[in-house]
Amino acid sequence: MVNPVLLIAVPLGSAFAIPLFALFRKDAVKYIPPVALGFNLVVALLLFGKVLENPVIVSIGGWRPPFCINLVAGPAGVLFSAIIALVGFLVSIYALDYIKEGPTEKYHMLYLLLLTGATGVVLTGDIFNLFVFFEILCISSYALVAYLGDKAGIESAVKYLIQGARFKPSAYRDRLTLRSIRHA
Amino acid sequence: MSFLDNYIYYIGAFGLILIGLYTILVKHNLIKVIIGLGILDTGVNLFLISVGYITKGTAPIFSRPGIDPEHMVDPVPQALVLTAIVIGVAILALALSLAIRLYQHYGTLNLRKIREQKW
Amino acid sequence: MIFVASFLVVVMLVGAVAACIFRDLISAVIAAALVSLIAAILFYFLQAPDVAMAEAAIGAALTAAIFIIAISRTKRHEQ
Amino acid sequence: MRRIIAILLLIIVAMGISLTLAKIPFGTPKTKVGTHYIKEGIKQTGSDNIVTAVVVDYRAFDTLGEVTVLFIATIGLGAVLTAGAGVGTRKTQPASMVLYTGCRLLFPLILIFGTYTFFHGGGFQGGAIVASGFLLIYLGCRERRISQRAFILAASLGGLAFVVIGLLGLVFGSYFLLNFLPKSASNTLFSAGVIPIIYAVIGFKVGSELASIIDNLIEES
Repeated sequence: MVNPVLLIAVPLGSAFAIPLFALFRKDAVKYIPPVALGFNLVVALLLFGKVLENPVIVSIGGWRPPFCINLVAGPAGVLFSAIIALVGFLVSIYALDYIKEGPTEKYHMLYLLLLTGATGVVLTGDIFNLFVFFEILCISSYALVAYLGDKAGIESAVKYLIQGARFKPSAYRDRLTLRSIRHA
Repeated sequence: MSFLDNYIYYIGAFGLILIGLYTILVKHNLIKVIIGLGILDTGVNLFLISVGYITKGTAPIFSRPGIDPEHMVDPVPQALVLTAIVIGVAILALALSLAIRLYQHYGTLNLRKIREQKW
Repeated sequence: MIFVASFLVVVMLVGAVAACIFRDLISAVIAAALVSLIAAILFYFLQAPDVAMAEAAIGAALTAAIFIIAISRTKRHEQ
Repeated sequence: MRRIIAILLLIIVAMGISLTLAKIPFGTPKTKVGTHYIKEGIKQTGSDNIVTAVVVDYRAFDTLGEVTVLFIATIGLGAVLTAGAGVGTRKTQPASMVLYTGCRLLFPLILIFGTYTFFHGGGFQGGAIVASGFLLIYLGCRERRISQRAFILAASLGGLAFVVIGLLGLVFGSYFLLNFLPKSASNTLFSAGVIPIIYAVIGFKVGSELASIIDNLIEES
């Protein structure tokens, strides 16, 4: 039984495990993202054959759907998560040799969390959860834009962050509107 | 009195949101803009909590036996706001670190003096 | 009760305006922390003790500390 | 000109918000979901505090996302502040006797109170209280430092524990983040199964992350 929640839990867990791993083998940290994303790719491809017949809906925490968060793995969602895993896998192979400057360990963590956020956005079936994953995606990309700490990067990150944070209230308002619709 | 009863919390939240947005849009100093973001966050949180309130409600905690569940306030907005506060401080800290680096590069925080930041 | 709440809301809005117009950034940060503190009291009035605790600890104390550290590493006065 | 544009924008936003507000009068009864949580929450999760039940049990996946956001902010702040920056340390005056003694006296008390708050209140609040204890140490006794690496390690251990608890739920009951421990009578420490463990993990993680943020910002000042 392949569960779609593995697509989110495994990269997240391996990103959290990177500082622990760096204690023992600091030079081998850069191989964690390709492994995790390769795993994601395999899981997504295994799921794809199954969801073509009927979509897999898993609830998290074991309650009925309006009272908990559920993941909806339809054909489009699984296709997109497979594409994300494939592109992420290729980029992480390229990054093995390319990322040399700066705190590289932090780069690998941020990169894995970015792809976790992207996978969560395509798989989730809950509006507030979508917002949370979108925030994971946004914040890790702000940090990655400013990663090198040079003039252009910092400037662009400031612009990006303020533009992104400005639209937060409208996201909240949409949520409220949805609430009031459900209330009626 | 019923006007105050009904709308005072909404007025407060509304005012905070508008003042925060005004600060973000008009001020030139980056740290001032970030303070505006913080005020905006507080306003949105107050707004969500006051939406969940019911008149003469009690907190959604079964702290003593015999509490009437009918009069408890809505727990869902409280849960969302609890996490939103932590997210708010995370974004503020990241923005402040970017402000510090910007100051190290340009020696100023005035967004009008930095060529790429004008609008 | 409602008068206390109204008074607090008025003080909170004045604090927010003050945070917007002060030229000295440290004063602006203190005003913003006042806004957070009063918001925490209002959360308590609205029967949300968990949120009130979080807002008082994070919004009023830690945020102000982070701002003051950052201001000490940059400029104090807005020009 | 900027001001006029800004005020026009604000008017649009204000109209939007007040249109939403008109649909939700103040003080009206709750939504269906909230009523369900209040009615069934204490039976289904064993937690007296319904907000805790919602945060840690019903919507635990959101909470996992939120602590991930805080982790990202910590890591990103470290990356932004250290990358390519010259490490310069400013001379600091040693703190006065009163401040020094007061900080040393208060720090353990604050830690104990924060840990107490993990179980009676919540992990987020407790974490913030623990972090304010570390802030006090940085104010008073500058020479006592905890290394940045230790904070990051604590934060990542907390996150890993959260994910592992979720995966254990998947193993034992085929649901991610299932409350798989038995629930007993209320008002005992482990009456709510896995909830106090997760909240303690969250508190540990939030505390070390916030302390790491303060440490990073204060580092070169």
